[in-house]
Amino acid sequence: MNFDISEEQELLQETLKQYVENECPPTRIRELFDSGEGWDPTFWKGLVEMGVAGLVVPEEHGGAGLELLDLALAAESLAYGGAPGPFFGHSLACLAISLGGSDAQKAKWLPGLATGEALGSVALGEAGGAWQPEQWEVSGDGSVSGSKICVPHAGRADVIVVGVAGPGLVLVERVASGVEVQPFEGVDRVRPLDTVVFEGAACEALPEGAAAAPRLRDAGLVLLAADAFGSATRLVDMCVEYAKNREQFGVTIGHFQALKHQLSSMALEIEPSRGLYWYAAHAFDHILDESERSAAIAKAHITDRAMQISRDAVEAHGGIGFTWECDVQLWFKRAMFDRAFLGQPSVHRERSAQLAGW
Amino acid sequence: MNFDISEEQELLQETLKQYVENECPPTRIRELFDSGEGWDPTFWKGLVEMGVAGLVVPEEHGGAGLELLDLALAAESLAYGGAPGPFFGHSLACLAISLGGSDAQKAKWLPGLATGEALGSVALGEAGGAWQPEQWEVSGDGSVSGSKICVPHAGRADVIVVGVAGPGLVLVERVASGVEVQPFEGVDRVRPLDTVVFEGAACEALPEGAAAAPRLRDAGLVLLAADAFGSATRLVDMCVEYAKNREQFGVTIGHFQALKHQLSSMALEIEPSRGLYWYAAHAFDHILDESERSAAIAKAHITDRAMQISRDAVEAHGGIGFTWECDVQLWFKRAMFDRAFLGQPSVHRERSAQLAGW
Amino acid sequence: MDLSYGKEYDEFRAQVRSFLEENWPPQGGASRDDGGRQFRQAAIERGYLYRNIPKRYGGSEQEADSIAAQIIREEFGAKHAPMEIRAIGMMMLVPTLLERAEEWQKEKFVRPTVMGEITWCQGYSEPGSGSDLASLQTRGVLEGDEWVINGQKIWTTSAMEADWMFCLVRTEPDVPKHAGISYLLIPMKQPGIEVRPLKQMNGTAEFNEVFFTDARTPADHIVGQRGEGWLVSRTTLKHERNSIAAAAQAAATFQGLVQFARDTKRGGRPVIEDPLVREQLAILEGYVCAHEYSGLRQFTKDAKGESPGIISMMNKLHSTNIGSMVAKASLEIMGEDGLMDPVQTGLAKLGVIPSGSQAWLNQYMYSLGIAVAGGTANIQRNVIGERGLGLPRDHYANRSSGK
Amino acid sequence: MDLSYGKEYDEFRAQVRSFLEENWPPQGGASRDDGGRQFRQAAIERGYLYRNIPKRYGGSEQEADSIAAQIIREEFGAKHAPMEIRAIGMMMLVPTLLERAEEWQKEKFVRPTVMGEITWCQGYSEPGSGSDLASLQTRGVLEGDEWVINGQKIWTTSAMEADWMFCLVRTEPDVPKHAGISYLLIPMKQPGIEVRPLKQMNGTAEFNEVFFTDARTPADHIVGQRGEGWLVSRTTLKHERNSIAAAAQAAATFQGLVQFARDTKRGGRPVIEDPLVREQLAILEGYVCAHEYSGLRQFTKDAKGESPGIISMMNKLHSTNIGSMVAKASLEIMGEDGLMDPVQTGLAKLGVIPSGSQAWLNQYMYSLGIAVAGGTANIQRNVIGERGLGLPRDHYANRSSGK
Repeated sequence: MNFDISEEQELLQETLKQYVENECPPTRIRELFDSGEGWDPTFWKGLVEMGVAGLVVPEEHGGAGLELLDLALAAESLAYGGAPGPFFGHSLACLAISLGGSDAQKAKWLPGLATGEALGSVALGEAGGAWQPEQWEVSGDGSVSGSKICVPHAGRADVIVVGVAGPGLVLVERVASGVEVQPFEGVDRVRPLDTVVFEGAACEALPEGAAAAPRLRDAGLVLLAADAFGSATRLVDMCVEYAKNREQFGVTIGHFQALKHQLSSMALEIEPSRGLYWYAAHAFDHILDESERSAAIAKAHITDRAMQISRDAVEAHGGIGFTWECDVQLWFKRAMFDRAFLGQPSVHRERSAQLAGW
Repeated sequence: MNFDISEEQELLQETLKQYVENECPPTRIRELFDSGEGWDPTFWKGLVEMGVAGLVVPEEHGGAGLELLDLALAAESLAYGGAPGPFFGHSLACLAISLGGSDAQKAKWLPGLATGEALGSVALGEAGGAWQPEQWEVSGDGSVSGSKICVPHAGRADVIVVGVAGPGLVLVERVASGVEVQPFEGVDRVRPLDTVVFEGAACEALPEGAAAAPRLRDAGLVLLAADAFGSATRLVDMCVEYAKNREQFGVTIGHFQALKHQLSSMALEIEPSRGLYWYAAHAFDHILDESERSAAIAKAHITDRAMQISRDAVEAHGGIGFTWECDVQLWFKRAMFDRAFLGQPSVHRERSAQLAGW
Repeated sequence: MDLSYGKEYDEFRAQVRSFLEENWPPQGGASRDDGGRQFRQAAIERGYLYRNIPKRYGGSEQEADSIAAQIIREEFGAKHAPMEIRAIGMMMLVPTLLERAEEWQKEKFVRPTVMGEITWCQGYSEPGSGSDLASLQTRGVLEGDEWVINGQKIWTTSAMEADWMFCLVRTEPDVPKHAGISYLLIPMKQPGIEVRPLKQMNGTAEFNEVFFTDARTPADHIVGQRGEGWLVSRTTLKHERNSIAAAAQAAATFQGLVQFARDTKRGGRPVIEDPLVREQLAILEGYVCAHEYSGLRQFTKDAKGESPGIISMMNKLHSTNIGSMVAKASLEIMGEDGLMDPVQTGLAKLGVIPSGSQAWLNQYMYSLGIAVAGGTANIQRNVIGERGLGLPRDHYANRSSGK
Repeated sequence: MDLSYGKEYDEFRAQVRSFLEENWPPQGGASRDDGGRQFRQAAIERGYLYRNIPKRYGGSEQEADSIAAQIIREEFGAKHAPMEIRAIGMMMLVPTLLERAEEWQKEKFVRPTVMGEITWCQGYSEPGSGSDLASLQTRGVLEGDEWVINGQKIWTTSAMEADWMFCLVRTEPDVPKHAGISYLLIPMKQPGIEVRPLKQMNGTAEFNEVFFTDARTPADHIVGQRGEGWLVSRTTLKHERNSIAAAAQAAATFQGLVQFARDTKRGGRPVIEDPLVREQLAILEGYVCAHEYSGLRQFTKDAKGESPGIISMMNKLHSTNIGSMVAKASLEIMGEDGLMDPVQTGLAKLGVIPSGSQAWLNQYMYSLGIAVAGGTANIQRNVIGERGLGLPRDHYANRSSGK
């Protein structure tokens, strides 16, 4: 019985945290926020060199061949640091091709994705809250037509895994004709999103796409939960730090019992949920019959908690917490992304209720 | 514009509060709790002498001819004191006959009910959460058959207004054959309830019973809201009192900011809702098209708040708050009654949503 | 209980109506500005505006009558007629001047402020002095016949536009903290003052920081004596409180939220059909109605000249709580629109009901600003607990003298 | 991450199984009590029970191994075989004695306590000393060769049945409060002690009040020195923590709640089909799973000999919060059954999953008792904030020395 991560995994987390802290401190994140770029090629290059782009790509295709748990741990650390860039969409694209692709497709795309020469993304959402595979209406028989919303950094991706009715998942090259990328002004400026409109764009179905589509969704839910966990713990740490330094009435405000208890409650809301995303990630690779439900529970619970903690964090900082200059907003907006992407918490609670046969 | 009660109404409240405080202090309530009697003839007689039994009975039938607001204000004061007895069921019976009865029925019953010579009650609930008139299945055409649950002090009532399918409301005399009263062990021991099983019991329909039934329900909702408001404010007052007297670490515990804020939050949860029951009671007599919805909102909101405050009050008293000896339990259980009787809050929230056309 | 205003006010309402009939909108070719100015003047002469301001300073000097004031608001509002200028100078400074200032100060400042000819901003909060306001550090030193001011203020609304600031400044550094503060009136348009907008997380900037570097104001531009500033700043004049408006605003916002749930579709169906959303809205409606009726209760008490009691200490926190519930419900309703950037909609403003997801997103973040702007919730809870429930004073606040 | 116990424990589990195979249930005509006693003795000899108790006091004196302990619990539990007596004497007193007592005291008390031959109750809390336990007032005066004790204790579980009480008593009235307390062992069956059951709001009585009127115990029945009682009472022995069991209990209660929602009908349909109930249960499940996995994390850390960190300070409050959410959900599910008196069902107990409305009502009230029993929530929040997050110490608690 070992409900814990390994030393290698701890090292991965520590290394990534250090890297983000050094290479992309809040001052730099803020520059990206202000510029609207949401993309720091040098920062991503560094991650690529650390092997992050290919964490879950099988070793025979040049990746590290790790599991979803490793990917989720990386997501937590990157979120804690507030890291910008395409990690989320790219990782899901790697997973989709690994899970559902033909040998030829894997051989064609995975090596480049693993080394970061190519960038991948996933197009899952459709308007009106249609995030789940069974809700997709975009058609993908031979060619793709229809609109996908909230596609991470679609404008820079080389290949996009598109969720479609029927075959489930298809590959589309961004430069193909019939692919139009419309920038979307998203809330989290370090993880930009686009709307992608397909009009008869050439595509190639993943042979196992229909089975891989819900798996891909589950992996996405776990990564969002991990990201929200990292964001929430960062916010709690920021509040504690602030309470230890800010003085009013001649003492640091951490002396005030009301605030102290608010901070305790925030920590209590998030810390115990760490195991939720660990377990869901572990189940994805090892306990298949609990994978779907545990991913839904983790996403619903953690992203809800993170959103509430974000609001509490503003309050714990007083007026300054509400300003653009205060770092709270950077993670607040990250939490908003994590909460809404792939469907809000109540959607996944009802899914988990159904999966439990309630 | 006068969103306030009159001096006469203030006096009524004050008089009743004083009466309960003098004649039925917590020590006496506790005796009734322990004895399981739930009935103090002397105490009720005093209320009767003050005219409380006939508050809403028209003057021509010997009552005070007041409005639902006066009745609700009385309910609040009685609840604040923790008063035992049949006020709730008796008052609703008076209202039902006033609203739906024929002249003959009024002449026959109201004078005795107003003077307290006769005791009335109402049988509204049926098993499985069927509290609302449109859900009633007990038949009342000519004679009554079926079971009604949670009938206040049915064993002592002379006349019971029974909610039935079809005619809506019928009068049954408790001594009639085919009426069996089965005591029910209720949570609030000063307002005992019975199950009443009718087997072809003789009855007399109220001519306006079908229209009066939902009105009667609305009046009941308002009285429960008022009762819960009185209970909750009493609990808050008890907690504040305790915090001002109990010492730990060399100071009264009211010094601790965390507790202070909990008490502030409790007060904030209940005090602003006073107007909800005032308005609903006023609307019952004066703004008919808002009466049904405002009664539903008042009942849902206030009884929910009171239940939460009851739990908070236990916590604010520490371990002692959980004991039989502590007075908290007396009002805690009153709040449980108010919350569940006539349907729990979520039922009335959905009703109010439908009434609003959502 | 009577929800009409009573017969005795029927005639008053009729008078107000006929006044409006005659005077608004302005006849002939008067420009909107000129027309407004003339209309206001006429309304003042009839006793309809600036009712608590003495005539000699431009007001109409009426007996306090909350019902009359409410009728005026209703009728003027229905006709979109100009009302009082509700800027901070009018709301906060004028009562203070009337109570505390020297005659020449009243003459110089009250009438132009009332008339909107000069505008004000408030200089109280500092970066290091939030809930513990009396610890403020901005220094004023008397040099010859001028105060020389150095320091920084924050959360200053309208600092860009304002002509003057009423400002708390530490002028007596050697006495205990509350006793060392003076209340100065400082001209904003001078080289020693720099105003920087303070951008909020929703991308807009409604507040500013104000930096003083040897800023100056004449020695006699002080209200009250040196070191009396703290007391002066606590002055409030009895006036006709508008306790209905804030609650009505909450009700209007709530109706906007219901509309948002009707208009938003998920899976092709209006979100308002979702049982979870219905329940959330219904819970919220309980609070909103309670808030509205509490407003009416306070209004009634005010009109009777009675104290509304503890309920008047609860308004801010209650409305903050409602704001927070509204925000959460809106996020639930908007679904994946929560991924949008709120900035594009521009200003969120009190009094404007949002429409559409982005506006509600803006509201979502803005509600946080409201929560912290009106004194943080914890300060409000202290007030309810201590002044409302009579619990003992806070240990730390106790240690600082005064306040 | 590996949710099995690992190959290295497969053989150990096989050994435990074969031991059980041979020894439980007892062969031949042994009575249940005798059989249980013999079985326990055999299990101790094999090192399966009382693993942290030295052999000379009746234990099996094993190296701490949380996984082995868990396997034993699982296998013994599956066979309903007798386990350790988990009474308060075993859990709280024995570790203290082993660490702090004189040899003759260990010899006299440890083995019979371990074997269940003498039972204990705890005398810490007093009516006036709850969170501020060190302010306790029960007095002990040495008269000749006996302590004479006067005062009152409260919240004393099993006081009716217990043979002895381990008790904090103020023996040095003239020194600061923590320094004046001694740790005494007092026989319960004596004229100077009166036990009164303390009835709870749900009608049951799991606690007692204990009154001392010149109660007596020998002078040498003190653990540690005079005035060291506070320190002695803080002693905890390193042992195999059972962090899985509590979380598993929460999960089992939750499953019972789901079953309750399946079984309860409203309008003829199972309540579990109500979207509001589903949502409430699903929210709750998030907390319950988080609690369970946190237990597994702590279990793992314990097994590795590493500190679990802040999470170990959160267990009580997290489980109290869950209890409160369970209670609310149960009330929502039971509908008008909330009008019933909970008393009829008799004892609510930890470890027993309620079934039916009255049992859930009992649970509803009982959950309040749990909340206040384990130290009030506010104390827990202080601990998380101060020891967990490193925030400054509470001002009032700070003023009392020690603790």
